[in-house]
Amino acid sequence: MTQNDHLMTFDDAAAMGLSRDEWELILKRLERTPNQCELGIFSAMWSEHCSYKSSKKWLKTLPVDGPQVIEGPGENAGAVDIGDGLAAIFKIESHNHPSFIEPYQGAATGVGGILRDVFTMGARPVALLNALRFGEANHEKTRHLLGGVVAGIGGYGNCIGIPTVGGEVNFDKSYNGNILVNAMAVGLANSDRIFRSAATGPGNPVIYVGAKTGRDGIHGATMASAEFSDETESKRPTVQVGDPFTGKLLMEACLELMASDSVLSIQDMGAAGLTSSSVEMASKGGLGMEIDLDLVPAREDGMTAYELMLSESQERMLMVLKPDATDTARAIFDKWDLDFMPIGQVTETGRLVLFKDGGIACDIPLAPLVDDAPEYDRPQNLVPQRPRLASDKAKSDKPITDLLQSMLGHVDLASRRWVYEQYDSHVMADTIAGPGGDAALVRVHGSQRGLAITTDCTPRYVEADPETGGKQAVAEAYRNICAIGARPLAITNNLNFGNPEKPDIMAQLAQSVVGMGKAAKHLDTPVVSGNVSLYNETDGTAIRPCPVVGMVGVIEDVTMAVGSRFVAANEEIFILGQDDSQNDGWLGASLYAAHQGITAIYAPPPIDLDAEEQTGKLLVQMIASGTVTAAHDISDGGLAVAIAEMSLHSAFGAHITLPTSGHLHGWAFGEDQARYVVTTAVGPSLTQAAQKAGIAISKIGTVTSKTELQFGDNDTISVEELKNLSEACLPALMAG
Amino acid sequence: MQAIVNISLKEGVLDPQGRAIARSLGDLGFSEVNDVRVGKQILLEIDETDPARLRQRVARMCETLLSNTVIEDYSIDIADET
Amino acid sequence: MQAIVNISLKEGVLDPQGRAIARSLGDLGFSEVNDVRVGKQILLEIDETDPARLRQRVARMCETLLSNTVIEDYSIDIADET
Amino acid sequence: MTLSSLASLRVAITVFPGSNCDRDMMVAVEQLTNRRPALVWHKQASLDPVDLVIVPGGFSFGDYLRCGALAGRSPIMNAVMDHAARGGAVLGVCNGFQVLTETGMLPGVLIRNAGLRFSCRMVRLETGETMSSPFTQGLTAGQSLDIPVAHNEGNYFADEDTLDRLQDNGQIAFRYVASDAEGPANPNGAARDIAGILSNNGRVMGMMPHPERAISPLHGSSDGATLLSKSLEALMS
Ligand SMILES: Nc1ncnc2c1ncn2[C@@H]1O[C@H](COP(=O)(O)OP(=O)(O)O)[C@@H](O)[C@H]1O
Ligand SMILES: [Mg+2]
Repeated sequence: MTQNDHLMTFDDAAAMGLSRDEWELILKRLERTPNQCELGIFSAMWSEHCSYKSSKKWLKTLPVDGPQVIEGPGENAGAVDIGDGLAAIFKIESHNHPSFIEPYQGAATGVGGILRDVFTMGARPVALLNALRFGEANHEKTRHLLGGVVAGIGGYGNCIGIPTVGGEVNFDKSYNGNILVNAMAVGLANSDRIFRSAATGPGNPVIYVGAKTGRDGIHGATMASAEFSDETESKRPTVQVGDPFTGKLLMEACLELMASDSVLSIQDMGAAGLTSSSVEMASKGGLGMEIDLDLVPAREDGMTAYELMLSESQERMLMVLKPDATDTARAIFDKWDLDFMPIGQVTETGRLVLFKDGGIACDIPLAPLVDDAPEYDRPQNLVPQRPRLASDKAKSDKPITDLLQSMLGHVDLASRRWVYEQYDSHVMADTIAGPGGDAALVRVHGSQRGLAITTDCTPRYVEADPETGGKQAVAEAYRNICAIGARPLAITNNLNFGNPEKPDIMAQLAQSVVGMGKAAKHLDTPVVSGNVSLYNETDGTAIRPCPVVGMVGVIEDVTMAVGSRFVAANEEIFILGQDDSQNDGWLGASLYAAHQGITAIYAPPPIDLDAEEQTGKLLVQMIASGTVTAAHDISDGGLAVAIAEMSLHSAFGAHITLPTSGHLHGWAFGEDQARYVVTTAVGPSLTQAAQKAGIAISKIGTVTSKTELQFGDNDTISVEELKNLSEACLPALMAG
Repeated sequence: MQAIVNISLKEGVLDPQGRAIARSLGDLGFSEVNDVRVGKQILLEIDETDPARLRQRVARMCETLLSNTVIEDYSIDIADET
Repeated sequence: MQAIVNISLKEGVLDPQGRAIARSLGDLGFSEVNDVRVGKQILLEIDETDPARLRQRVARMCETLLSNTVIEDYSIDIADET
Repeated sequence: MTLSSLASLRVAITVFPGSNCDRDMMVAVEQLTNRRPALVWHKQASLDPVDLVIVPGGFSFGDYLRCGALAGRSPIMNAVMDHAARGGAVLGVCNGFQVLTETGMLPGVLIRNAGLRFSCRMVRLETGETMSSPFTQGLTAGQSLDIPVAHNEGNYFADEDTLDRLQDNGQIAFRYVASDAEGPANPNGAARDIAGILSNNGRVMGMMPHPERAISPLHGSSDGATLLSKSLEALMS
């Protein structure tokens, strides 16, 4: 019998977010009524955030295997082989709700959390990225949220000394009341020195390390699994405060300890803190665990068992050590001035037993926490077929350069410099290409090898057609990796959606995962880790669906990579993936259409996975052989925007030949997929290679030493002018 | 008139800065220091002659901008108030 | 006992943060705000029962660590001091 | 000057909890001298004899209280001050510069960037007309160097008398000047565009930009390698 006499009722369970069925199931499994601590543990483990109850059915359909995969989903982060006996270990994670409540700390702790997931595996983190979505630029909260989130991301990453090398920021009114803050971390480890979380060896000591436990963020996993309303804003739990300084010490101490031969298993305390770490370690090992909560280093007096188990205080880890390694380990944590406390042991019982104040505070079987976690096949509505938008319907009489000015000067496309200059993007001195290009490129320390990393998603497309949008997120990430000359390896994903209990939202979730899976399988970029963030709604309005893809690729020699800027006058400009006959383009769900005020939803550009694969592979070869000197994938804003972006930060301009018939704006701004703009000094070799590979190619112009963009003979703008518009936008917004 | 706003972290909210300072003070030989918490002090020079109204306005400033009530508490001192 | 150390920027030292806050307050409609200066408030919990000695020790802490006398002034409040 | 001769140079790099450019600096120096510098932990109260101590960048002690303040009072800094008092050379970069001002080894203080934001980007420095110093004697006055900054508190501040004195004595080692990189020349509002200063005797230098992040064309500039290797060569002779 547990000591806590105050037994729970269904009302208590409901307040913790459990349904009637879930409550009944707990009673059945326990064969008695739980106390507060026990119920808290069930509710956390069965929360959407920890159990993936709405998404699991669909996540299982994702491809997770491949010769490059060392560790797929299921551990703290995924791991892929990058050659030389090294593994890239990476994951992305959301901190949407906390960042809306307290943008600086919410974003900072998001970065801290994802870094712990990566170094828990024994990897030294080498790069951070982030995918952000804010409300409309002129919404009253946007400035405050953008400023706070960016400062928070920088605040944590800069201090801990991991470069933030890339990411994305977009604005849309559907995020007015629910921003998205997704952080991705990538680390490196020796392939044969990867640490996992399954507890081993009954009798082995369970050790708590890091910062002390306080009453912060109690039951955060449950908060992340509920919709926002004015009511929840008032009963929200205290947000956690990040401490990057302690985070840095914890990272160094853990990596130092892992280099010795002491650690059997290790798990960070992320969502649901001590609960999820102890439950996951024990259950993955098929064992049990006993913890004396009186030994847990606490920051405050009088914390209850419930509070200790559900606190989400930051910078903490749980480890199982070899029995004779405790002294070695303690010395390391002492050196770094961190708490180190044996708090329990691994058992054979298959139960989680917690002691407090001399009694038993919790004694529950582990199996139901994990195996009986509910899994729902939630109903979906049929996704409506969207019509194709005829280019004529989006017609404007303006010259291309006028549209370029308004598009590049708009928050949708303007320079992100205001954001990324707040991130230390080159600490560790291995950043070869930081923010501002297609994929980031980070050298493997002490070698010529490089990791290419990107995050991508186009919510417009996902909203219009979830399956195509899911595919497109993978395809665009794939293109970004190929565009610098790297070979795509694998992905992580962050599925940001509204309330899955609504059939329309469930359809977005399910169908975009289907699309993502198809693309990942076809492009041989398996999913090795990820995160799901649901209930992104405020007062019943859901966000635009945003299944973010983070992709990692590898390049053998970083000196062979190319950027997206023009590099030399008189080089020829080609479109790879399009032939001379094309004189129109896909404007449905395009940025151009949005800027023409078209609000009806049209079909997004279709994805041809064969074309993506073939074109990407050819481009990587052409970069490796030195044939292609600069490359940029065509995405938001189409061809014209891609060309403009290639000139903006170069010392060159371009002269572009226009099609003589067809729909000029469709051609210039259409967002047809599987295309790149590339430059070369040896046009014939490139055309020949493309023809041989069966890839469409079309010469569209020449790089000029005159810093002007010339579209045909009568439509010209200075690069400087465009650049000023692009650079001025975010600073002006933030200056208010 | 002058108003002083003192902003401190709510009880229970981690104060990493305070902890680091406490530890350094200990290392420097100030072993009598048990705990340190760090807050902000904001001095406002305001065109307003009525203390009651001033207090009200400053409270509004605290709620809208100066303090983040999720993690911080604030208190207001009005110099010439009786 | 408790000691409170208030640290403020010396006169003449630019306070960009204060200026930015003043501007934001203006933007938010608090046009009566003339000037804002931001300082720190450090609360120390100290094992010491004699207020005079406490003040002396805290002054030492300020000189050695808590304030940078190139740009900052400090003042000490002792809660139970008469 | 050949590598092997630089290899007899003894360089130590201080490490505080929260330092994060210590490794980068070590790699840069090792690449230039062929000899790995010693890393010295903050709790160490003495230094073996060395030719140069480098206080690296990062967020020592989380930059809590004031940047560089807690590190400035650590045991190792007492040893570094002794080393400097004996005429030893000391280079502080970024957080290291902040630490040196906190100890009083260099005048003034580094306050929050005028823009109130962290600033990470390439800047251009111009070498000043300086007094004799190992850190500038291999460079010519007016020589420009492209080296990145990454800091939140790089806004150099001192009273006017101090600034005049620095200028008159030739203690202003580097100033920010305009370049074709995006943004204003001075990234942080520093008084008189000061990016780096020398001590009274020229043996101690603090600078905000990170030379260790500009040691190969892959970094976008090798000017940091120029600065470091000239300094090391000067210390050799
Ligand atoms: N969308 C997804 N796609 C693939 N794997 C996922 C996805 N969401 C979560 N996972 C995997 O499920 C596991 C649990 O994730 P999570 O609960 O976020 O871990 P943590 O406790 O470290 O925060 C991880 O291995 C994660 O990579
Ligand atoms: Mg984890």
